[in-house]
Amino acid sequence: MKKIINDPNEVVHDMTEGMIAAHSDELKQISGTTVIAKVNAPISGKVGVISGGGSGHEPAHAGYVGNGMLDAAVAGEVFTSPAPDQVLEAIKAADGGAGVFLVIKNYTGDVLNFEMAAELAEAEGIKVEKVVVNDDVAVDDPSSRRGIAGTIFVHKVAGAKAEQGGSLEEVKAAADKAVNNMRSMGMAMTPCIVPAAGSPSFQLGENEMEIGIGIHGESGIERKEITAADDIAQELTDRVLNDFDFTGEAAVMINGLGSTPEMELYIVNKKVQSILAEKGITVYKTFVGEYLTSLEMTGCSVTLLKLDDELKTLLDARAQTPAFHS
Amino acid sequence: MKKIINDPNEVVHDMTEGMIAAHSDELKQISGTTVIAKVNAPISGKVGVISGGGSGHEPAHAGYVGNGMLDAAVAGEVFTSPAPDQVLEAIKAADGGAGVFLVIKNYTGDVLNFEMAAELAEAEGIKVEKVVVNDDVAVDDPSSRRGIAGTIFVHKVAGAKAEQGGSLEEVKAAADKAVNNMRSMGMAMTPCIVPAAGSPSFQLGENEMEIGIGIHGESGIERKEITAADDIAQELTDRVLNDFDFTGEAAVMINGLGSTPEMELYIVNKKVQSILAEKGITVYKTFVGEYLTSLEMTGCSVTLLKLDDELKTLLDARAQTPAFHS
Amino acid sequence: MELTVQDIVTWIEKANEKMQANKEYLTTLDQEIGDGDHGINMARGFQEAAAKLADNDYPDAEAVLKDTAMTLMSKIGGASGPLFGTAFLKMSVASKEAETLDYETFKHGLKEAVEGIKQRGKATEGEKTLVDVWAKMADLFNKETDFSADKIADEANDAMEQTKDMMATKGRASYFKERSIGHIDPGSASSQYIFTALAEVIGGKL
Amino acid sequence: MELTVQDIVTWIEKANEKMQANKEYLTTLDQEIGDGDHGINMARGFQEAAAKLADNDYPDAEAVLKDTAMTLMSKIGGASGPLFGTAFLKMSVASKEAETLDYETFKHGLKEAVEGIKQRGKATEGEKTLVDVWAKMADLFNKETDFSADKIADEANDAMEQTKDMMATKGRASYFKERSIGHIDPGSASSQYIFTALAEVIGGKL
Ligand SMILES: Nc1ncnc2c1ncn2[C@@H]1O[C@H](COP(=O)(O)OP(=O)(O)O)[C@@H](O)[C@H]1O
Ligand SMILES: Nc1ncnc2c1ncn2[C@@H]1O[C@H](COP(=O)(O)OP(=O)(O)O)[C@@H](O)[C@H]1O
Ligand SMILES: [Mg+2]
Ligand SMILES: [Mg+2]
Ligand SMILES: [Mg+2]
Ligand SMILES: [Mg+2]
Repeated sequence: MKKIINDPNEVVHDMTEGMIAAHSDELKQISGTTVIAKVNAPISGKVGVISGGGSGHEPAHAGYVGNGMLDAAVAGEVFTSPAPDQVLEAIKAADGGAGVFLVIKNYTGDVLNFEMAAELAEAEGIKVEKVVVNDDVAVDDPSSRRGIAGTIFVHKVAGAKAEQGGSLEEVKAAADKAVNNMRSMGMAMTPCIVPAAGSPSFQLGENEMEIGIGIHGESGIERKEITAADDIAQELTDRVLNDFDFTGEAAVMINGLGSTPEMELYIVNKKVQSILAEKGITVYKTFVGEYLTSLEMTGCSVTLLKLDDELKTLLDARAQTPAFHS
Repeated sequence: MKKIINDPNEVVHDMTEGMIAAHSDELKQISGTTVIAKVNAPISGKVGVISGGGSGHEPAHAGYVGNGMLDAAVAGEVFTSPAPDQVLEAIKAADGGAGVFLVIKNYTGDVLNFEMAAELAEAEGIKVEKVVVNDDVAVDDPSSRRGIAGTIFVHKVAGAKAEQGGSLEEVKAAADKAVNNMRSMGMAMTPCIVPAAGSPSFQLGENEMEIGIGIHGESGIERKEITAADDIAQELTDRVLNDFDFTGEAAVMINGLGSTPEMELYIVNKKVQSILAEKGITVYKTFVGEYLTSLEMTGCSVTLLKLDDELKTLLDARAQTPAFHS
Repeated sequence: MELTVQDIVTWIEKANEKMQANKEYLTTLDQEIGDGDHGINMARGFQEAAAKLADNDYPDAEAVLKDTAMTLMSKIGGASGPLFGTAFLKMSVASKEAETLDYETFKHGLKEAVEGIKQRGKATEGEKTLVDVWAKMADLFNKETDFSADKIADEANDAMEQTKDMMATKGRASYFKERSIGHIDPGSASSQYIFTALAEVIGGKL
Repeated sequence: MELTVQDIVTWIEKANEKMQANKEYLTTLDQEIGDGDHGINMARGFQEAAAKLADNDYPDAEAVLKDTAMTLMSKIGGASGPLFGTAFLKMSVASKEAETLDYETFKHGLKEAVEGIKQRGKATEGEKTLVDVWAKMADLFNKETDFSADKIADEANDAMEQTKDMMATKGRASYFKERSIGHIDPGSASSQYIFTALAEVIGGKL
């Protein structure tokens, strides 16, 4: 296991400290928790927006804490949803009296822990609303679809709406709209190693890749021989387009899973853009980079978000976070 | 070779097109070249700032083209300096009449090709100045030291000075100051594969790492058993501190070489910050991320830049590029 | 036959020993049809729970079960954390200030625990989750008239083994669809250790 | 004995064949003490140069050498591109409109090429660079009174082999310090192919 770490059981703790040390002008850690909040959170009268989940997906989610996006992010152990008490701390850190909005990725663990935290918060008199992101079309049943890279678009949309003074209901409406108009599909070529486990969670042959894999290495649709970037881009984009009608304007995200060089992400983007142009879909904005990773997994995902005027405005609105600027 | 590419000989071409497709509102390609310039370059009366080098170091260098940093970047083949004619095109694309400043990394190839281009540009009546970045203390002789991650600080400083209306000489003075006050040191745990070569350029044992390695896998100081992140951070930081007196204020960069998860970079940062605090060095600003990579190499580098008031102002000045915002 | 506060503490201690000893095995199970953290999660959660119980004195079963529940809930994380937490919380509530747990109270608590898990996880029997072990155990206690160590251990093991042939329809393993068949469900395996630990406590008292 | 325009075109064609055939070998040499692109660079540069020459008619040696120089300069890249470009550019300039290259003109051109390489690369003999092959070849031509195919090939090969025992003090290989010893310098190996190709052209004419 070639990792630059100290104690494998302390990676989240060490990372959090290192992150605060790097961004002490923008971020603060809620003491005794794994919650990272905006240095000036909570902001009185503004809806708080929080997200979180297992660690190992950096820069998600603490990298998106900042003006115009998240007020707080809560981190669990690697690939492990944070417990309700931690999520509750994030809710409290973000609560400026106008309620708190939860962006949850659709995994049993995340849903259970965030829901329990929401119940606890409500019991303490905090208004809570949520959206469950399920953009991964690799899973057939929409209710079981995982939340993957598109989650970052939801952070952006919800965060911008809250920043503009939107009410909890308005923030929820905007986030719901983003989730409903968004689809993603990913693939991987190599696995990753959970530090405390010490061995890869799955194996792929020297010439194999897996289409539709999840961000923790959960099973995909098909394991097959590695093909050219254009074919991979075609397959991912087709799956996304076949699931939803994107006619009109869209935002595109080409997300790297950890070890795939930016060069390759741009190569994928070239093909994705040409496919979309052919289909008459107008690309309003493109995001290429590592937005939601899976430790050192090799691979990428393609996300499309269909835009209307409101979503365009929210996407363009100013955001200043360690990992996202606009 | 697990890469998401099409023709291994076309990776730079494909990447460039994909990059322009993603950032057409900010960047343009100078047709028939591998030069990417700011969409509104050249800017009349402003000193143009350019950089470049072999590809495979993304987001360097085209990711730093934008307001407040580079006016143009020129890309060679993977790990291969661009030829003089290409560099000349970048100079021309950046020339707004006030001269062009070249940020060159200290490799024979880069120096030769950029120098020849400078001669050609001067023959065409363009004023040219340059700085050769040599921040890598892994090499003993300062004149042979390689340019590594610190190069991004030089882009920032030179770019900001030019944006503020600095003359060619003033831009050079600021860049020289940054180079003279900056040191870096890196390490790697796994090699990378040049697409057209198809095999890794060196091998490291399952428990081995190399301290002081270059960004193309050129030899380091010592090959040894992998140690804890804290030890690695200590060793890199010590080498940097032993080479230059950083007493005072400094900017820090923890740069990932490609496959090292952001989590691990922050773990390294935690230790680096505590070492600097012990030594009484005040950290003014910290940058953690993938700024100058080496394809999918695993590893990181630590860069320190000693700051005075001018450098602080230049570092803080507004910059808007695909890969750097401030 | 009843469980004292000390019995419950011993139960959690023994469960913890099993989680530590089988941490890698549980993680391997989760690597096969999940994300490879279940052993790590359970080892961390039970370690903390055992330590917490060792550090405190408890007046009654309700209190010791509640601390167990809260610690598991906050230290396991993932999908299983809230579920194991809920299970022990329901047992705690069901034992309302009872100083010791008699058979009827425990049986009732276990039934409540299963209801709680099912409700929280929106899962039922046969979906290849820890529900399959907990529900079987509640059934067993319901049918019997007293604690029987061997039966508990055997039945827990059987229940776990039966998840092998199931296709997962809940949790991370459900993404594997048919390919989830042939693997033991990690949460059922860790649940089995919890009940084997219970059997040992009871066996020691018989 | 002299080289016609066609001879020079054949020279570059033959050099290109060798670069293509030994692309992987040259890259392997560069992986050992460099960054693993030299074979790729040379194969690309000579491919383009040969194609360029095949597509055009040239009035004289100066013109064909100049196009060779400019193509190598712009297509090889890296450290070696400007150096090989400079070498052919100097030969072009030295042959000032000569329709064919006689012995004296070529000898002079080669001397100028070596000077140009050294100046550009700030390197001298013994630094384990392509200078070591080019300088040896200039010496050979200087001592001899006519072209000799076998001697050219042998000497080029010797010069290349001698770089093996040198410690690099210029270019990327210099980072390896003592560890650069024992490896042939990639740029010297590709230079050797250039001179072997020249020897074949000359041999074919004898
Ligand atoms: N909806 C559910 N209802 C009941 N049990 C579940 C459910 N989803 C998952 N589980 C249980 O949780 C176990 C996985 O736990 P763990 O690995 O700790 O969490 P995660 O899946 O979040 O990584 C599964 O083996 C299964 O027994
Ligand atoms: N300063 C120099 N002077 C002469 N030749 C040099 C110099 N530096 C490098 N070389 C030659 O260039 C060769 C490497 O070329 P290449 O691999 O194409 O470029 P790069 O080193 O930029 O990757 C070396 O083997 C050596 O012969
Ligand atoms: Mg998990
Ligand atoms: Mg090179
Ligand atoms: Mg798991
Ligand atoms: Mg090379």
